Amino acid sequence: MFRISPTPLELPALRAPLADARAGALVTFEGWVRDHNEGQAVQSLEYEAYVPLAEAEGERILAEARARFGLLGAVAVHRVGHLALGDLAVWVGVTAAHRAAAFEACRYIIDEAKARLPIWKKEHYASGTTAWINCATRPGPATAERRG
Amino acid sequence: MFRISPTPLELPALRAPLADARAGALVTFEGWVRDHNEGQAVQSLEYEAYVPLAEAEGERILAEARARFGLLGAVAVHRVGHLALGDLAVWVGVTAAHRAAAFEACRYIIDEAKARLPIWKKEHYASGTTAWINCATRPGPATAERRG
Amino acid sequence: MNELTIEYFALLREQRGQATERLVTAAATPAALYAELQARHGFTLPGDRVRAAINGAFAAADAPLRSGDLVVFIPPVAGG
Amino acid sequence: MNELTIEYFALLREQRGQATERLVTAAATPAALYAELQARHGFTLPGDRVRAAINGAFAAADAPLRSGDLVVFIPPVAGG
Repeated sequence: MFRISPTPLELPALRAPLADARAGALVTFEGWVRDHNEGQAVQSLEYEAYVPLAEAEGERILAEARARFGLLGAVAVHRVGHLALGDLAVWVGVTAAHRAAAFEACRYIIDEAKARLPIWKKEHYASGTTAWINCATRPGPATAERRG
Repeated sequence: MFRISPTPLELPALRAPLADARAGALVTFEGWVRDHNEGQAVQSLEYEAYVPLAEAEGERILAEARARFGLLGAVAVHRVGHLALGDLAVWVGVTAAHRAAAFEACRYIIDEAKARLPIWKKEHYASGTTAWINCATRPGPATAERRG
Repeated sequence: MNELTIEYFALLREQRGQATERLVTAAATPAALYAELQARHGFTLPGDRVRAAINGAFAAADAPLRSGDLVVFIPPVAGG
Repeated sequence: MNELTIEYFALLREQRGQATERLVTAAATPAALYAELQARHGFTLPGDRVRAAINGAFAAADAPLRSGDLVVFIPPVAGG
């Protein structure tokens, strides 16, 4: 189950569908808004998504992980909107009988999600400037070249 | 922070010390009591620990992980006592600026913990028999050779 | 001529100043359409850094456009 | 002769029928002590599958034992 959420992510609700007596391992990844990136002080982040395509591509990634790693369950949710430091931006949880598959699948899902989903991140810096990550083409005071 | 806990693990309390504005990634591992092992139906599990040595060795594992992967935080807690299906037996959570370190460190900690901590597991089977995992030396009705 | 709907996100939305528009154009592929829009609106992203989606699915830069299509240009994603 | 305290866990505790005992013994190393206890109590685990801890720290099988030591034998752990 992959979703884009405009509202804060609630951990108990995210975990609930993963309960499974056959599962011996749950591995989760949480992406948090951190206070720095590439040496600049970050004050907040905006995430924007092309929702129908992000959700379809997200479901494809989960299906790939299920087929490849023999998972029991897989859930991923990505926030959109304006997030503060420490906020939960993305959550991935996978269950499997054994931990090796759960670790590998969780890593696969977040790596593919970061590379493939049409979700964009705008950083707001302490300096007052902003930048869409990976979208700058000419260095300048408000659009310095950045890689996320 | 490594602990052995005779009481049920509470997720919000486990996560609380990991909050850190410098962290971009939290990876957690949960070990759950599952309903089967090596083809036998499991009804419950007992965990027993030599607590002072388990806690000292657990702290050593966390210190190794911190030094090796450049973590921001690391917490691990292992239950002891009689656990039911679905119960949380072990929780590991690590934070780092970036996800690669968090995934690798979380995996390192649980792999080392399973191999090194003086914590033993007794499985109670649907058939009414029990076995201390990895302690059987002669196959028999109540102590069939098992590897966890 | 194709009558298309275009949606913009992120940097493209900000540079266009709006999130959606309708357009009648001779552009027959996403690549041609992006070149036309880039010239008109001054998009800073070069065409080779922008992917296209047609009607909710990723599409090749030289895929055919048809009247009624919804076209979205995908700026580079955040990655890492 | 050493006067030792021994704690048992898991399978050893069950086979011994108690969790702790005090013992005066000529055994000068964990290996010799385990052999003595195995013969007396019928432990099924061979000595080479049991690690030793002395006073809360892992110790070699041929480490010296001293009066007052707390000795724990560590059955194989659950692993996987």
